[in-house]
Amino acid sequence: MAERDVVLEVDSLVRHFPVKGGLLGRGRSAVQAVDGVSFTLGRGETLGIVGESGCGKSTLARTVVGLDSPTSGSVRYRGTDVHRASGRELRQMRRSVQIVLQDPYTSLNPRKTLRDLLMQPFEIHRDVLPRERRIARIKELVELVGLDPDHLDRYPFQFSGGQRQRIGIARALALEPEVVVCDEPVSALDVSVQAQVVNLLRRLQRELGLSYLFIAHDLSVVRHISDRVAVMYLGKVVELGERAQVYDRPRHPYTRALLEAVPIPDPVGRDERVRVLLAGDPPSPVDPPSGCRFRTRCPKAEDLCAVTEPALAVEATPQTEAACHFPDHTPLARLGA
Amino acid sequence: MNRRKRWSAAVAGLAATLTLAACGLNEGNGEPGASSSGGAAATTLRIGTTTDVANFNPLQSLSKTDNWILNAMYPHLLRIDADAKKVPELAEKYEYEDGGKKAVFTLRNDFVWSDGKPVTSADVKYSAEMIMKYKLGNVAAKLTWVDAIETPDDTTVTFTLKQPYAPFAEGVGFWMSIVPKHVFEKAGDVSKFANDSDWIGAGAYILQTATPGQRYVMKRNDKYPYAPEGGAAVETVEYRVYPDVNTMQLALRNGDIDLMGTPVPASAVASFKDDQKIKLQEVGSLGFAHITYNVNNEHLAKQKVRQALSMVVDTQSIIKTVLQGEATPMVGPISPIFGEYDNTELQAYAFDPAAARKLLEEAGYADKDGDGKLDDLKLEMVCDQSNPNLTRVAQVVREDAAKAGVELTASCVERNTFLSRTKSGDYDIDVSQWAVFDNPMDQLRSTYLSSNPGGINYNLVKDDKLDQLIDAAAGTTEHAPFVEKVQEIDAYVHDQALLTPLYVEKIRFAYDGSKFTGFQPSPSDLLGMVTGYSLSQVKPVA
Amino acid sequence: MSAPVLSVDDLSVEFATREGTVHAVRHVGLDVHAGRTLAILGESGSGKSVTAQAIMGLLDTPPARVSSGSIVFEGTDLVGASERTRMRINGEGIAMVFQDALSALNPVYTVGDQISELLRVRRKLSRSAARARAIELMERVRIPAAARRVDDYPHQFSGGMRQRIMIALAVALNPRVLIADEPTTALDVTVQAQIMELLTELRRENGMGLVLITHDLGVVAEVADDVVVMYSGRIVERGSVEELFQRPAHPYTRGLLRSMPRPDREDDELWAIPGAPPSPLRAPGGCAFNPRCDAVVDVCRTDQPELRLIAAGRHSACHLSQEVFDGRA
Amino acid sequence: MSAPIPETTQAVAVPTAPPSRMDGLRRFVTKPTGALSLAVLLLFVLTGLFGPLFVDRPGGLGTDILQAPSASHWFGTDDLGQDVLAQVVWGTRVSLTVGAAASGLAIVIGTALGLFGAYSRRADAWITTVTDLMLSLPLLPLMIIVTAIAGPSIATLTVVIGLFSWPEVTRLIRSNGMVVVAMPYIDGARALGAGGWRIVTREVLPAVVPLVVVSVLLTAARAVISEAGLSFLGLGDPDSWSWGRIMLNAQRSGVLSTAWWQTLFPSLAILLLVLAATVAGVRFNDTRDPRLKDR
Amino acid sequence: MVVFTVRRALRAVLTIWIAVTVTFFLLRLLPGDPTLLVVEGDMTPEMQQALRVQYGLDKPMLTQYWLYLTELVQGNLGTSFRQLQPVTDIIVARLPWTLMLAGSAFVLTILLGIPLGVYAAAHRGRRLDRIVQMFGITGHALFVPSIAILLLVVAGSWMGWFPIGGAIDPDTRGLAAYLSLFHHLALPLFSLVIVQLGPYALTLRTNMLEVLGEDYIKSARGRGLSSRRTLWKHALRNAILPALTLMGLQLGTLVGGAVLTETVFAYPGVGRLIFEAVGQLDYPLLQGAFIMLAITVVVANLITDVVSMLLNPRIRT
Repeated sequence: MAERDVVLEVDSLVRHFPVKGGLLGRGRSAVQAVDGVSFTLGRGETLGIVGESGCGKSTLARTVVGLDSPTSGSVRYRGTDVHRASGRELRQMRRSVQIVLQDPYTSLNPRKTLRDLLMQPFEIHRDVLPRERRIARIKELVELVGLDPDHLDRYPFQFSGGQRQRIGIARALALEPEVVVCDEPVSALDVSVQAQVVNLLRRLQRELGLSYLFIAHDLSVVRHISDRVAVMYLGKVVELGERAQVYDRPRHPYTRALLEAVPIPDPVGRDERVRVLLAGDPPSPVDPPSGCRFRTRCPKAEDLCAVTEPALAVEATPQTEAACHFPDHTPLARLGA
Repeated sequence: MNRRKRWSAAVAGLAATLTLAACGLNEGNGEPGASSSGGAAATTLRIGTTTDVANFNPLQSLSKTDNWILNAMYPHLLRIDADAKKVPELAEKYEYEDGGKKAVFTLRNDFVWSDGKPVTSADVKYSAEMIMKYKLGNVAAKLTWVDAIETPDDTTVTFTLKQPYAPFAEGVGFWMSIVPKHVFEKAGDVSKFANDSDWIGAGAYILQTATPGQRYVMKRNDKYPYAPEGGAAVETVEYRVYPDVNTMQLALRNGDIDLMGTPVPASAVASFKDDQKIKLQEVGSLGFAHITYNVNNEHLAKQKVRQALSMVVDTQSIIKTVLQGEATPMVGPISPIFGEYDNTELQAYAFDPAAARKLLEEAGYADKDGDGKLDDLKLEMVCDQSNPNLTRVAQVVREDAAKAGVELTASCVERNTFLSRTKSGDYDIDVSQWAVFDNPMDQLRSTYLSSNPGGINYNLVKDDKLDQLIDAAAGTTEHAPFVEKVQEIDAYVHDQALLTPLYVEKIRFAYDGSKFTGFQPSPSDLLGMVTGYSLSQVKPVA
Repeated sequence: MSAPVLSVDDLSVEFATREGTVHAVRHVGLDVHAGRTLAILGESGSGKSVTAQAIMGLLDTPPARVSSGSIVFEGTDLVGASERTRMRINGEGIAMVFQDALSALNPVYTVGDQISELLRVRRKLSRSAARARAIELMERVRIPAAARRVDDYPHQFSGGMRQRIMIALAVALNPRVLIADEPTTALDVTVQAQIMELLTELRRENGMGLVLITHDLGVVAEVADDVVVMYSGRIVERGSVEELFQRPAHPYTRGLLRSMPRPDREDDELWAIPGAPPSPLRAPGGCAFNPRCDAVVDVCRTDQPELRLIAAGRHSACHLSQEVFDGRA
Repeated sequence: MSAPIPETTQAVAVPTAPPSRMDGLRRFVTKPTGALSLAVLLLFVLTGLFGPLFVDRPGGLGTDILQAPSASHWFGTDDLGQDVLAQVVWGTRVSLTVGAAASGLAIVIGTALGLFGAYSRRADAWITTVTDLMLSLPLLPLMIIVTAIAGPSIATLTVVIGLFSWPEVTRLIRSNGMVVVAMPYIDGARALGAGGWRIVTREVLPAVVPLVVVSVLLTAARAVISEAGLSFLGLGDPDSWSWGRIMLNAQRSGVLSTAWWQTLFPSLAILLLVLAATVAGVRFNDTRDPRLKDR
Repeated sequence: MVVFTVRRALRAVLTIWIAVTVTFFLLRLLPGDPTLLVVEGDMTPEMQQALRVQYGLDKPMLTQYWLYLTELVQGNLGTSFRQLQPVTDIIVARLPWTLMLAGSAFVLTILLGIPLGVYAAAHRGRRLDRIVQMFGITGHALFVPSIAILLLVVAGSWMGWFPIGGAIDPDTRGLAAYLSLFHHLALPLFSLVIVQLGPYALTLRTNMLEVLGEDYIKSARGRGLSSRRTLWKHALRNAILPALTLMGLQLGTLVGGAVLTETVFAYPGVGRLIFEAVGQLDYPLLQGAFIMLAITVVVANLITDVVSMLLNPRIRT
């Protein structure tokens, strides 16, 4: 691969939420939602981020687009620190990094028509497009995402879930961003509709050269859309690499367990499938285990894991990096596949 | 703690709280009526009153309830009978000596303080001297000319006067409460003596317990000389506080009380007429309702302003409506009750707001900002909330005054507050009712004499000419010239418009006639049915 | 195959709403056999949960109403059965595991209270015996330190543990049929696998009939023996799991299978079913799937296809079911 | 004695259906109680506006004293011979004025604070604390004290009632504003770069406007009750007729038990007006709350 | 749990402090400085000054405030302008009556409201439910004095069922005293309960309906627990919490209602005291009465909170 054109750089990002408690309501402890995450995103590339609930992937998404501010670390869009930017830089950044939210049923103001919703970006950024050209642009956008331009005066509730997610995508694209963060964009949709939206996102990426940060808990969808995949566990990235590597030769025991847990929609040979089931639920991010955070559920954990935290060496190279003292190197066995 | 325990703990806590709140029920109320139930004699008479006792010191008390309770407890030299005649109480008789310069009271020897000590001339002397010393109450005005008080023996008191004054003995005899010297003496400065517990009295009833806001319980004094053979039938007199006249009326109908201490408001008289068991007792009036102007107010100092205000008071309509016609109009400060003293030639200020406004404009008031009100002429009118008739009058006068461009505010306040405000001169206009004037001379002296010590000169008037007229009249012993002089003062005060008389009310008291009979009412709303003498004569209906 | 424990026939449920009557479930029939897992596969609004609630008698009536059909459990028709009968069969005959265990457990009672209440009321156990049995049940569903955690409240457990407690409650009275309504949808994938395994294990151990309601083809493929596919309130296809996945006989089933991204494969473009599932209020005429169908013919827009037998143990409600089944359409 | 906003309005779901105003209004009016309450409200407003043009201002001394209701005096007369109907009609104006003005004041303060609290976490801590404090205090005694000192007048009553009525509004607007602020579409607007002012005024406020309408009605209803209470305690404007004052007059003149018409008719007026406003508020709230459709 | 209680208690203290501070400054900053009223009319400037010194009115306002606070902490609320007695004594003599009236109203409302609300929710749409709904909405429109006068005139006067005025027949002892107490309490109590009950029952009904739609109710029924059991055990316990919180918040209103009720029934509580103090323009007494009522309400609120907490494991743990 030629020199990567890095558009987004996340460096040692930390986001802790103070926990209410104590006599005066002052927090002594904190939810360590995101705890030292680093990665880069190249132009036209999709980085998939997977993990279970509470692993911090949504906080990461919100922090990247500026909906949340980091406790430490930085997010840089083409060299500009997203959270330190102000004035012109900030506006530019806002335009260039957009988000598609999870739930299309609640992420659109029910009181606004499709026209209002799509007009909103231009009202906030008045300098992007002169007033008289906005309607034409809105119609373009509507067609781009496969909606009917005659429906501009409809309210969100008059659209189906899939259509609403298309509206959300159109809105994110209105300001011609370079990076789109997709925060679980299909998980609220019906199974039969998910594929439409995934296909749309892929088409738009091809046509517009977008970079995606694609966040999901559904490993199948992530595999389908991503170039590279990061696996998060309790606020940390435990494995990061090219998707084929991650999916077929997972190194981290967590990645492995995660992949083995996913049911395969094919009954043939199901009784012969081997899977190592993890015990219990992920621990609370308020008080994560010492050393390696996964050690409490890890089948391979040893004393070392409780003491030393394994580091993840992140390099922009197409290989897998796993934060584990005892990484695996065998391919994932998938009988019946 | 498990769930069940928590529940039961919560319930138990709640129950405990409620029990605690209800604990000590009726404790500290003194001896209950039941404990002294001496058979049929254990009769309780319950009287409704609107206000609490503000002051238990009879030498300086003001409110009605104070008077009712304290007058029954502390004897007076004379009392007033149903025909407004002074008759003996503590004093057997009195006579003037030395051309009227000496008033000699002979006391009965059978009045005894409730601690067993006899009531003697020393108590009378002490009471009078304390009033003079500390200028207490309106009695102080009646004692102004006293030079010396002597007590030749235990049953004789001699007041030596600087000048002869005909109404002296009646005034002092009727008004002055006699307090036990041996009790009050210990307090030192009697003007500061609260006298709010362990009462020692010699009247018909002695106060036992006081629960402010609720009730005052008095017990029969078995040694009261005027009680009928075998003692008063009513053993316990209980005043219950009903701050609202409606609840008091309902309580009477309901049988919660047996007598309303305050007169029935004119508007409610009709409603009692249908009630079989409720009896209405009409008594004569020794007082009258009036509007008084505080001349210390820069506006009210002007005669024209006062006259103009008199012209916005529609007394005829007020009598017709508010009093339902049950009252007599009057002109000038002398009530028609006093017959010949009333100057019948006086013409009332006619009700005419337009003319009143003209008069005010003559006095220099103008409506420059065109809001219909004369500029700067704002006055506060105080009245007693517990008198339903007068609160309504105040409202009517307020509206009529507005027609003449005068902005009046009506502050109808709780009775004790009203009394303390008028007493301290903290008002502009005062709408009130005199309860008792036993003679015109005392009235004029009490109300208009500028030198009046501790008196009831609510106008706060200091008018040399008026002083001279009053003094001259007081010194006049011959009847005809005396009447003439009183009439002259009547006319002068009327012309000065120091007060606007409203009416002489027909007073009616309501009581449960199915239970009690034998009241010995006295004229006036202050004395009415509840003098110690009257209560001691009450009998239960068999 | 033995006689079914639970047999639903021609069940229709409608809801009265302000906008009109909604036919949430129409003419649904299914059999549950002891020791087997029946999966009801469908998307939101397909009527699968309403069917489950109708079986349990948990629908709010009104607005809901069972307008036709029967639900026969061991010879007793539960439609129109008395509250007594219902309460006798619920829990002991048929039990249910809900999707969101947090909201399905009473927040103000400890989990021990909730389990032992059931045992005391239904099994007349003493307080201490019920508690001991509650701990046993919690251990059975593999809750660590059950004896200690029996006095904890639902909110003190993690999602997976709560679902285990929900299952413990459901199996406390050894029901003959266990209905699991999307039991793992709210859970993470690693926990999901544990719960599915637990359910399967319990089914095997107790010989229960398990009814698994889900929208997840993967889960169906992993655990079901028989599958019914529901779309817009109707059963569109029925068959054993292997056959149904191998040879779908309804274009909807086929589309679903094709559009699933798989974790073990990489595809460039997914197959997509166009459009969206119809609202239960405005189902299209004819076959409800016709606007989205890739094999649609004229008759689909006018006539409602019946659920027909197309091969041994295979039913499909499509005018072209045979063609689809044979791969010709 | 302020009535609480019925609980039904507190758990308002953000409607997923569109806020088609005409639709809501139509549904509102087609409900019999909704239409009836509106009609009653309208009747009172008309009486307040035009009644005094037809009925003389009660005042002075009449000749018919304490007359029971009759053809010449529909509501009877009081102890001054004044027509109680005239007093009630003139009192309508004051009750409506104070109710509307005080509720307006409370709404403005309450909505502003509520929205501010809903949006700004930092401000919220203070706003909730103060609101809860205010709510938990016995406000009637406080209003009594303040009115007594400030000197009773319509302006005093309005300001006092208004200033002590906003916490209910704040609580309502805040709790619902919080729901709206937590909605992902607010994040959507923020991600587009919308500022706080824009979000509050363009996204949150429109969402709570129906609630503000409900709140206006309910707050006004409570204000009318408060005004009547203060007037009944003798703290009303002595220059204006008010329903509470009519009852106070009946009490002061000692005719409570006999002249029942003097307390009955103002009581009925209070009951009807407040009931109409409350019902209108509750019904209006119901029509826009989709969850209540089937109840 | 302890932390919760302590935090609530601190908050209660804060509430009281704010109430005290607000009234203190409100009374002194409003036009018509009430402290001037203590100085009687015709006094020389020297005497006025002496009085001002005596009452501490010559000091800067913040000093006065500090003095007031320190005295307050020691239970001293100053001296009544009119009655010349310590305000605390006057109020303490009246407070138990108000506590009993408002407290019984609170308890009775809950005791009656629970079955009404539960029953209405369980039988949604039936007659009793409709009555509860109507009553619930009408409750907001009831003017306490109207109800009180109605009860006073009809039940007290026309029918003569209840005594009028006062709180107890002073001559009764033991059981008779309790009976007399409740006999006197009945009418004021009912006029408060009538106003409060409907809205409370309606609130509970609404909460019950919400709870009855919850999965855990369905789940309980799915386990074969009877409807009665699910209703009274599983649903009620959850529905009562928000209703209790609301009742706590309504305590201030309840006390406001007590002021009006006591006025009409001549009940010797703090409410009537306030009415009298308004007539007397007795500001220290008014201020003291308000502060005492505020303290009462805040403490009652605290108790309600703690009870809620005991009933709600989610707060407790």
